[in-house]
Amino acid sequence: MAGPYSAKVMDHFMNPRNVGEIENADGVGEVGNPACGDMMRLYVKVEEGRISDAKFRTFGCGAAIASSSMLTEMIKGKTVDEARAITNRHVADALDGLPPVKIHCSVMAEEAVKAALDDYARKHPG
Amino acid sequence: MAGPYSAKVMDHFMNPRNVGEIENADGVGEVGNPACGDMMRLYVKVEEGRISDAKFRTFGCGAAIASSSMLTEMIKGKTVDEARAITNRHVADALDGLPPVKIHCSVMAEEAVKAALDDYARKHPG
Amino acid sequence: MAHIFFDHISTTPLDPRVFEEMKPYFLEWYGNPSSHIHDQGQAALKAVDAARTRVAGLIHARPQEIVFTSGATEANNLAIKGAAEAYEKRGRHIVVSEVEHFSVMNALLPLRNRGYEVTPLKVDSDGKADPEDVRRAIRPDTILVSVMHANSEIGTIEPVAEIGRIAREREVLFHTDATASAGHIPLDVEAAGADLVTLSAHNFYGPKGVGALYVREGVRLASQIDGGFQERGFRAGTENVPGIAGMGAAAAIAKEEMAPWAGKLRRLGKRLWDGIGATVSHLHFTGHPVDRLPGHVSFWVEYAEGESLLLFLNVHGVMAASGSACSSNLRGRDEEDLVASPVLRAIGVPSDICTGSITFSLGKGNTEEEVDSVLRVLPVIAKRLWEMSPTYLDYQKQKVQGGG
Amino acid sequence: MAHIFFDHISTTPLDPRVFEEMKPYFLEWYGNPSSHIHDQGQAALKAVDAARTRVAGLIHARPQEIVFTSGATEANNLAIKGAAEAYEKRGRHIVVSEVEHFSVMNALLPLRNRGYEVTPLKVDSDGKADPEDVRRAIRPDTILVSVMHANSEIGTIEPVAEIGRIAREREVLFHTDATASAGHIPLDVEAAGADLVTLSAHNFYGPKGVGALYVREGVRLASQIDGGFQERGFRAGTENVPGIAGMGAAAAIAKEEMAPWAGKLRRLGKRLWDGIGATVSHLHFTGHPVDRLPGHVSFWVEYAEGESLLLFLNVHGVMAASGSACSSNLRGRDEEDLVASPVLRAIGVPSDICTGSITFSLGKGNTEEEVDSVLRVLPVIAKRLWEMSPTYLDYQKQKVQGGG
Ligand SMILES: Cc1ncc(COP(=O)(O)O)c(C=O)c1O
Ligand SMILES: Cc1ncc(COP(=O)(O)O)c(C=O)c1O
Repeated sequence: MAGPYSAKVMDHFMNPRNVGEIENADGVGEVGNPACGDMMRLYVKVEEGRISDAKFRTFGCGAAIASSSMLTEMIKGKTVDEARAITNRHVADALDGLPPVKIHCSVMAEEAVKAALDDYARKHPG
Repeated sequence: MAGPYSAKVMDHFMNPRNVGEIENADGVGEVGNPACGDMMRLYVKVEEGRISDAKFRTFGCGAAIASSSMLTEMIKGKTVDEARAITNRHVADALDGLPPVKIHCSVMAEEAVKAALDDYARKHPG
Repeated sequence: MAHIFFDHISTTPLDPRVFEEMKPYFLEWYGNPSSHIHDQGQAALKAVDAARTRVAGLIHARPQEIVFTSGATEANNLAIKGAAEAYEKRGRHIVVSEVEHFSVMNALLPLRNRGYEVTPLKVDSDGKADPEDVRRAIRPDTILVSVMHANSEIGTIEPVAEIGRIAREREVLFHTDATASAGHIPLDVEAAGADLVTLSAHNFYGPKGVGALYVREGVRLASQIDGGFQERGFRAGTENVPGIAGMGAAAAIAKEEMAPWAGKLRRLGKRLWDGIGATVSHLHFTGHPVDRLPGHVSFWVEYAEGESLLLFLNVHGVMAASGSACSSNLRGRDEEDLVASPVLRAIGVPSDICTGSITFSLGKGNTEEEVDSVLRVLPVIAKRLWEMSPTYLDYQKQKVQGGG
Repeated sequence: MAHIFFDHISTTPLDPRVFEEMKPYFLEWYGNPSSHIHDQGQAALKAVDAARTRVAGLIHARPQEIVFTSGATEANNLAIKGAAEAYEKRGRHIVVSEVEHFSVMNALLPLRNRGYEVTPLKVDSDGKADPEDVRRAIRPDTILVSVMHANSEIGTIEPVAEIGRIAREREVLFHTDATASAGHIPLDVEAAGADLVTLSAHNFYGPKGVGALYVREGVRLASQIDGGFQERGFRAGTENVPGIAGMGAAAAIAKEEMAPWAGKLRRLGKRLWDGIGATVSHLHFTGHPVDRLPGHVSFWVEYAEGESLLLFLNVHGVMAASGSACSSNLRGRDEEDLVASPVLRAIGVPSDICTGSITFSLGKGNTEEEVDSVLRVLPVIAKRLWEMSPTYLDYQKQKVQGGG
């Protein structure tokens, strides 16, 4: 039985990539709120304008965890500008789709990367 | 399968007793109205204050036909006063009961005998 | 004894193939579709979604336009009350034919009590509504027109496509109750111009306890059974999963086999119609002679009462319905139920003789032999009742006098 | 893989004996009870009447006080809206506990829109309503008090007998929703002083698509589904005959076997409760520790979200429910559904952590081995989610700082 999610979502939920923290991360983004059922914290390391590493911790449903995991895979190796261009749609598509009411989880992923890169920009002005 | 009616009702419906007319009846009673779904015509012959014969014709449902048949059986041999004392309850009980919404059919039987005896009284004053 | 079921308009036997498709959802996959986070619930949800697609297919709708209900009565209530309440601001006037089922007519009562106005549409002596009457009845404050697809009592098929076109021109919602017709004759929600369509599974060899309302995308309805968020908010309550799966299976089978069924039923129906007409005197057919449900033969017999006819038929193993309310008045409200049916009154049958109406409704399992059996017993039964009837006696005496 | 169904509160597997009693009414006796003039209809009517007697027996009612519906949601709607409309002249005030199911709460919405007033009753931290609050809430214009018999999410059994007594003293109708409790713990309509009681077949090993409302003799209700004259005018529509027969069979079995079932479930429930309490940290049980449904174990885990817990449990073959709305929000109205459940809010669980609530509801088929399996996997799953959670990380850092 497939459950409500695609096989891709279930794979990323059960075997999430890049769970953890980055000590002295170049940028950290936190979005969501446990009271609303999900919260994501994204850590990025940026080297020469490229995201060299990404890790996350997420409190949330299956789609939230899978979106976080997929997002970290997608941004690693990308330039900051390329990463900023990632939309929730890209994340959802990469997961072979999300149920309509779970789209907000991919939105959270999009917002997390923007928040982390905003943090990076603040810490590394110019 | 017994159907909605008791075995007694079905017996009197399928093998009604005393169907027909009495030529020169001493009393004829007609009650009901085809527009309301049933109509009964009862003929009685009275000899020495006793009902010596009774016949009926009825247009109506199973309960109406069975009540008519049962009534004729019940009044035969009775005195006029005894026959007048017959109530719808007696008819229904003799049929082993009627469904609640069919009670009016036994009422029709009660009214028919009263009507026939009224007619008899009119025709044989004093 | 014979067991000749000629009362398919009241309900149909479940198709054994439908039962097979329902079975897994009783003992094995018994989950609640709302608990679809786990395998049991997920299996149930998939079954409901698959059935939705199949039911939609029967009437050329989209799956998301199908709302499952507990049956046709609930679907009619949801259509009428739900639309009336949702479009109350636009107006409070509704147009319905005068031959609608009780579940449409009585759903209007609480609305009337709240100030809605209802314009009844007359039908002709064959039971047909006139689309031009619909045009005339529509007012600026009209929000809904409801005319059934086919009448269960007299079999007449209504001109829904023309009525739907007029309703659409005037931007009024059109509801059609297809309880008696769906699965038996083609129905395309586009061609019919219908915004709301009532369907009932047990009328096309599916299970009792499940029906559906087609709700055209964009049409609003006030839900009538409130609670959890099932059926996209149109109808709350844990889904009847085996029932819904059964309705889906029945819809798929009907779509496939409707044409051969109808061919057979038209043949049997004609044999019955012609045979009765030839052998039973004082008989009057009801409903449209051509535009009628396949295998549906309805009529009334003078000087005979409906229930007595049905009882005698049943004694011979023949099961049928009476158009008069009499046949079901064993649990009626009171004696008023004994009067002739509103449909027969609407087509002008005199109320003092129409209590003897009969509806034979054939199904895909009936045979020529069964028709011939009925043709043998019906004249005998009619004669027997006439001989007991005071009205028949009077008629004969008059005839003699008239002749003499 | 394991198939451990611990979600009996959402629905129960059909008892195979119940299915056997339903079967004849699918293929063999498929008649419509309204067509009881013939054998097919008569068989159907008899089945419905027999089921009515059996369902009445379960709650010590009389057969004529049972109205069959399509389920608990419809029964709750009929009770609330039906009583409100029928007794409108007496008053327009209703008292309900704040932990009622959506099918009670949302049935009140259209009434509120029409000017009815609703007083919610607070519950304590175990989820219990206080009968004295009911006494205080009743006003001269109060027509109805509705407090459920047992809460499905947290298992708490409400003091319905005391509430019923107070309602009766004040001559106010008392409705209790016994969806979660009927067939599991004794319920006597006299002892409970109940005028209206909601029952659901699929919650006690009967079929989906059928429920009942007990309506005390003499109590009036405005029918909510109008049409033909079925169910003594309380509820129109062709009866779901196999479903009703199934509900009757399930009621008869439950009446007979309820006591041994409850004994077993209390044992298994205690084993699960004690085991979880001993092995999972950051865990908080919900509901009353003693006055609760047998085999019902509900709790929330800090730093873990409900849907993720359920998904992982399901991967291990364990099927359960989350008390938070989250578990069913895949088809919710919008993101607001993501908030914690009203019941958990009512018992004072802080909304930022209670999304991790779980309800294990055991059934008569569950075993000790299954309980032990769950006791093995749950701590592992919780740990796994904590390790992914930013809130757990923060908690641990604080602890270290606090300790250092
Ligand atoms: C035309 C029509 N509509 C609606 C209904 C109601 O169907 P149900 O009793 O299955 O809810 C009937 C039932 O005979 C019908 O004939
Ligand atoms: C207490 C309670 N009442 C009513 C209902 C509604 O039941 P159904 O969805 O079967 O109509 C539920 C369902 O979970 C419930 O738990």
